[in-house]
Amino acid sequence: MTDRLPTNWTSRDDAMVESAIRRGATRHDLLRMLMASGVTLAAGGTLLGSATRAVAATPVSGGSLRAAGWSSSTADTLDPAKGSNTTDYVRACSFYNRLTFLDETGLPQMELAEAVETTDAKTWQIKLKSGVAFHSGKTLDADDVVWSLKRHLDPATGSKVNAIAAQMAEIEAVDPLTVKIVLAEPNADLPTILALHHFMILAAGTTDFTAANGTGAFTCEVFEPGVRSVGAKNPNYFKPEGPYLDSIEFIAISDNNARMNALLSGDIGLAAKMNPRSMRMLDGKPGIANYVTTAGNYTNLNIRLDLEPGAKAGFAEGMKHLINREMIQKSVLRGYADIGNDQPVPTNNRYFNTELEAPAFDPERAKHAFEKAGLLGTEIPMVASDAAASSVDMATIVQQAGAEIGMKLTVDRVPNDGYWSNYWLKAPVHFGHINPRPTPDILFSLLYASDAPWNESQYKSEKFDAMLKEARGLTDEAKRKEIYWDLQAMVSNGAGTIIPAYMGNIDSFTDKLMGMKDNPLGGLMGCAFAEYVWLAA
Amino acid sequence: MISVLRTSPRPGGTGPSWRFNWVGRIGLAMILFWAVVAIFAPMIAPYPIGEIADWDYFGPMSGQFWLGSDYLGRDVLSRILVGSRYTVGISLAAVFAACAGGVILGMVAAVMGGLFDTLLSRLLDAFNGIPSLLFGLVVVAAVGSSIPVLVLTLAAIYLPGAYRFARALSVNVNAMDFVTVARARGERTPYLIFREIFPNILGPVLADLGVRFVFIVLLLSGLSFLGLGVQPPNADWGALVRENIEGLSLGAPAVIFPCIAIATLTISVNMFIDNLPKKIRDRSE
Amino acid sequence: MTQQPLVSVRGLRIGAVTDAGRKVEIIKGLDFDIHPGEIVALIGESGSGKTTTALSLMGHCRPGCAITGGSIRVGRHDVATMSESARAHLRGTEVSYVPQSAAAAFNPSKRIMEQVIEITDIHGLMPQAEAEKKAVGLFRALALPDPETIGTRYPHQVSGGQLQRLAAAMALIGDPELVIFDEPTTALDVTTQIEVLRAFKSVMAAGRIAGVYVSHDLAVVAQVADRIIVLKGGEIQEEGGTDDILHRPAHPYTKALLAAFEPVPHVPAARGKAPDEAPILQVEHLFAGYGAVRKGEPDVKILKDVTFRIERGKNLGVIGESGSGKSTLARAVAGILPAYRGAMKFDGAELRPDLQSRSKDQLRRCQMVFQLADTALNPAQSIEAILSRPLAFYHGLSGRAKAARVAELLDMVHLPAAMRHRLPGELSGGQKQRINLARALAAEPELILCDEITSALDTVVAAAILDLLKELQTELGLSYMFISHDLSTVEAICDEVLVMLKGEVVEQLPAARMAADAQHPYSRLLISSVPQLDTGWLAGLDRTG
Amino acid sequence: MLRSLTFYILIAQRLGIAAVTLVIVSFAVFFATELLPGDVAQVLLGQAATDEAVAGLRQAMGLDQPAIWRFLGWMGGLATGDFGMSYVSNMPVAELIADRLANSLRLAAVTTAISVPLALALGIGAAMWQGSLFDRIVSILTISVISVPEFMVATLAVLVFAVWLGWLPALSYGAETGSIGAMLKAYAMPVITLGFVVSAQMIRMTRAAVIETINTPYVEMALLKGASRRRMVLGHALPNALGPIANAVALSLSYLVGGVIIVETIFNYPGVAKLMVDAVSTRDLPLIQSCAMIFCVSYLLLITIADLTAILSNPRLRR
Repeated sequence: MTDRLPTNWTSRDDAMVESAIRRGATRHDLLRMLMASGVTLAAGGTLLGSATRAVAATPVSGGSLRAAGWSSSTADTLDPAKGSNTTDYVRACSFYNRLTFLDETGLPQMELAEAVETTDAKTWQIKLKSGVAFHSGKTLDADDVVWSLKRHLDPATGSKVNAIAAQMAEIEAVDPLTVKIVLAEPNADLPTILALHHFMILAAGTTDFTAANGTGAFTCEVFEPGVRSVGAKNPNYFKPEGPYLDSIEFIAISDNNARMNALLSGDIGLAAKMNPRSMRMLDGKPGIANYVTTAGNYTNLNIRLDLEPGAKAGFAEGMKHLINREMIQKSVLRGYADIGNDQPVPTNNRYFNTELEAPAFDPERAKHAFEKAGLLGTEIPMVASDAAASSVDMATIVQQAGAEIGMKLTVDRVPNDGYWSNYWLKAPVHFGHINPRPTPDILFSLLYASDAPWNESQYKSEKFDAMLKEARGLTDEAKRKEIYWDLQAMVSNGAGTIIPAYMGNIDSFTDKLMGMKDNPLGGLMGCAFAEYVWLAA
Repeated sequence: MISVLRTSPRPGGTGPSWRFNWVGRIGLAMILFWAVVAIFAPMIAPYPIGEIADWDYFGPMSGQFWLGSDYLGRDVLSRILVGSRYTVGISLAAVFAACAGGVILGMVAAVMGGLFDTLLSRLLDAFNGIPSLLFGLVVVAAVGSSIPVLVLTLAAIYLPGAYRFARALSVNVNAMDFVTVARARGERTPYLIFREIFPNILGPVLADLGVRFVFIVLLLSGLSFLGLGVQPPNADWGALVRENIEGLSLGAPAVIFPCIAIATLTISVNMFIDNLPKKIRDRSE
Repeated sequence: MTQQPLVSVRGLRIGAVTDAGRKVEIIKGLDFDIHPGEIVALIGESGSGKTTTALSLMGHCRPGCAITGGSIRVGRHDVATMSESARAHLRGTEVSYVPQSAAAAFNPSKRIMEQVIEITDIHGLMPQAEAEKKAVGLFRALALPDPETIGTRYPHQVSGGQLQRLAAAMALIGDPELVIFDEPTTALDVTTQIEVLRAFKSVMAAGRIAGVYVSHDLAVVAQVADRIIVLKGGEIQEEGGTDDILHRPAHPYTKALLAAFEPVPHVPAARGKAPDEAPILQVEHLFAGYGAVRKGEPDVKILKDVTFRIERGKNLGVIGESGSGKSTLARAVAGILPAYRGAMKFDGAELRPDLQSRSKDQLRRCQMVFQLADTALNPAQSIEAILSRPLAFYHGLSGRAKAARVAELLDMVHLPAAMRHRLPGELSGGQKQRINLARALAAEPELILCDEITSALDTVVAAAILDLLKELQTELGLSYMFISHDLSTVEAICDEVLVMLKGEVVEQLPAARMAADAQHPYSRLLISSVPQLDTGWLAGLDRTG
Repeated sequence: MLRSLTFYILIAQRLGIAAVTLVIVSFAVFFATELLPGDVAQVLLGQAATDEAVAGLRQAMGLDQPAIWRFLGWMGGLATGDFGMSYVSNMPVAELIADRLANSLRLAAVTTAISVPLALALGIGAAMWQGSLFDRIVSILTISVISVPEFMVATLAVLVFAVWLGWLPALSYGAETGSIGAMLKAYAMPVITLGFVVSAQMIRMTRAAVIETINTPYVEMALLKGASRRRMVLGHALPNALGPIANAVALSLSYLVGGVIIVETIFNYPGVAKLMVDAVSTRDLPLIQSCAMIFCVSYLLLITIADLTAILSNPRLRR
């Protein structure tokens, strides 16, 4: 069976794999890049299908676009600190700006900042662009930046990046256009961190989030939580080149099929995150273009090493060999994914360890490991939920493989609702889903350090912690990469997190839509597409 | 015989007769067919239910996969056959639980009357006002999902309806003289409800049970949406439709056949009930 | 009557399909004629096919029935072979119908006038204003009160007797040649029946309209019919002029019908009474009613200050019209409807008003038998189960002893022992009433409260039940409290009679001398209203009566 | 028209019962929500919910007060017409609901306007020609519609009318609704789907109710007056079947407010059902309560209207 190619395996899958390798192989000196901010690097992303034409075409202004994401609710917010899904991020990117943003290769570029400078990676000077105005007409100054960053430290804000912001020990305005940030520990990744969607810059003292007062490319015309938001072109935008669209309307259609049908019937111009299975309908459809990227998010199977059965030596090893990665990649994700090697840095990240092999699918070896652990034949539930994308299907595949070697793994599907607070991180064997993060440091600190808030498998290693801290402060890129490669290997071998695949992202849109590019923060150009795309006449 | 119709509320008829017309027989035959399938499903299913037997998804009908393959490349025929166990079994259990609870409470309320009746009726009415979706969510969150929980949840959702129906019927029977005779004899409530009232509302209750069965089959598929469903890789028919719904645009048999299975079951239950011998149905008015 | 008959029926056969799918013939070849202006009575017991025959004259059969043979000529039409739409043209204009229960036959959601003149609208006979004028005229002719305005009311706003006359107006509005009266007075009280009969008779005579009068009551038929056809089992038993049938019956069945009318004088049980023996039932100042109870009194008060006693071995009759509270009295005594004031003593011991506080033995000793055997027997239980329950409940019998007692009880009410396997639905009305009685006997009671137990039965069957009651009394030394609206029944079985009006006892007198001794005007009215087997009775009644 | 006292008492009784039911439901919903694991602070923070972050947010939102006090506070506010503030979006609940409710009601109104007359006509027709070919076809169609899952009907409708034929928009909300024609077009798809779902039950119940009244003596009487089948059914049976029909219609329509979640999802229509689901998953108590109240009120309102229809159509009760 394995020698048979899936019928929907198209040439684009090979292209995707290639591109991932290319990106992984790209080497850059982070600090040098920082100093030379504003220098445009050659695009490393791969543009596929009809979207390729976008590269050559010259942008034209005008037109309005209605785009649809997949999740939206009354929790929708214009407060960037609270943003939790694509819809929030798309809105934030349209109405606000960050100090920095990430380009298609994952390098930080300057947005509201003129320059971000440091010598020791601990004390940072941020120079702001002058003459940037909020929609209200107020001019951006350092106080706005200080206020915008400091609010993440206040629990009452409910910020999603409270933990990341905590390292900013000192934030102060030096002069109206300069902000000084002192970190608790050196961290060379600060420019990348500041490119996170949550660190959008607001006018100081903003409390009303029923409308957005940002510096962004669009002004907020309509905001109905859970329904839609409409932005109109900001005539006073500080970037000379954008935006091209006259207006952008963003809605969410949670049902994949409905989203696809809305695109096919022309009710929307762009549908984000299509199910790979829909490609049979969308691929080659006249008037429709698809844009595929390796987004870097993944659904993983977590085995808590501090609880039974994960505490038994051999169980995690057995599971790593029991999970059929190829089948998950091909059957569940229909080829729109890269096979994962059980560590969180995805293939499109420049620190991806290309030499680390994914554990092979080997039921016999798994059986042996389970026997060693004394668990063969024990009934073990795997908690899965639609909240962790595709986890139920993955669990089914593991279960089936287990059944063949006499391992009674059962699928315990629980509701989406409350999954993250009730099962994730808590159940002995459960699935998780991690969204793309731009740096290995964020991923490892968040997920694998001994004190990591989301230590999914309760992996504890002092050596790991020490190496992570060392890398964080390093300004030597080669050395830093070496450490990250080692850390990836440590996690892959030692942690109980099985990462079978890095998922691809498919955005489908009318072939009139041009200018879409890759971004390490995920699909829709890391949610910032609105500012960069245009509609061909 | 005919003029008796005027004075007596119901003609007696002549003993139980189980004669159906052909529509009723077809309905019964289909129901029995699915019952047999449900019992022997694991023996006749060509593939294990969770096995991904094909790299292709939404495959067409073929010699290898009679009813095509599903979204993961699993055999649809096997999944429908095994799914019949869940759809038929759970729906039946739930409908019986709902009707048993509803009917007993309904009869007790009718016999006891007064405050008990008023309170129970109000309470169950209020329960009707709570969207079943919210109820489902609470149940899963509070006790998790398993087949018994599923059955009880479905039963709870349909209990107020069964209660209302049974109560209305029981109130009528309760007003009959033979119940008064029993009461005057000094009989207690359990005797009154089980021996005097129950046999006389059984017919319409059975008919009601059938209609509710159809709704439960459909609701079952809705609940799997909330995570309150049969655990994978097993799936009831409604869940099969839902998980393969994307195949609809491709005309995939994976979505069409589970629909046909649901339709054959529910339509045949309806045909059977609508054509029950008049003797049984007569009492339903 | 030598002219061409208005109606002539030849070889009429009507078949029916039972619930079980069996085909039966309910009318087995009838031949008869009706002449213009003549009123013919169809008489027979329930199931004799009299209503079916009458309805067939309009070409109508109830669902499940169909005309299977013969011809029915009405005027120039053969209704047996006509199309349904052609029959519709006939209905209301040439043949019209007065139903048994006008209360059920009037659409509750429409005003009376609209329904009365509907025939003129359906057939386009005359403009609405003219039709209403004509209807008012008919109301007047039928002696209805407020003829100008009664039409604006809804059916539930007028009395049963008035509705019955309104139904007649409805039938007459289209100037039919033939009117079918389907037991039009059966549901009415005797005093009302007189007025209705009188009204019918005068209108029919005035219009020279032919009529078919369906009834089971010979005395009523005697007042209105020119000719009588006696039906049984779908066949004509005897046919002849009213006088001939009443006075010179030829057929045994007709004779039995007439015999059931002969009053059988009650012979009081010859039984010595111990001087200090307590009455079996003693009721003093009893009040009872229905509805929500406020301040210890119910909303709807029915019984007011009722006092009486029944001596052991004696029978008390309770008579009165519908609404007089006689059934309520029985229910209050039985404890089904607890009295809210007053005292009762059973065999000298206090009888508490509600069931719950009576002892099982008290419950056993006083049994009640209901009017409608159909609803008094659980249709889902076999006769054996029905009779066994009191045996097990009161006497703890089981197994063979219980079975033997069931057989004995069936024998007591003259039913074959094999009947114990049947369901109530498979029994005739008379048989059901016997089972009903047997169930009461199973408790071995001392007092039986009989609530109109013969009212729903055919005359002959009712007479047999009365005989059975008497027989059982002699055998078992029972006492009966016998509730009825039918004076002759009460006369036949009771020692004393209680006359009730609006919840109160107006008079108590010995049954045997009722007609002679009654003092209260209401008692006298009641007694005089009972139809007699005499064609001249109605005409000879005192108009003011 | 002047009604007697008993009529007003009946109405007052119905309203009193409705009020009591509302209070019961409100309590039940409150306790149900409290039973749900996790609270709004945890949900808002999602994966970022560390203990300190949750505690801080709770305090900031006033969630550290005992639940019962928050509930009573909300009830108190409701008494003065204040629905409270949404925990999640920090907007007044009334404002959040207003638009959504208007959307839901608009959809419900269009569906009602089309499906009720259609269902009544089919149901009455089937009863009038009971046993005929028409009756059989209607019966089979209604059973089939009842038997097919709603999401199947909706998806199929989109596929056929929007994707393949391109006649109708796949999304109703935000589509061009300038003219009546455009509005009908925009609403066609959800209305078709909902119409299917609600009509089937109405047709069945209407048919049964009319047939039941056809078998009464007064309809037979009409037959014996020479009335046509049409007159018997429309003039005599129907007025008396209005009570049960109104009841069936009310029950079916009550589905249009709270039960349309699938249709709202597939057609991306912003109505109250979706709002409620959102509120439940974010544990936004004031919003959940308000939505539940709306469903309950609409349910009770419909049932009460049906009751009153039954009363008004019956002169015996009307007095």
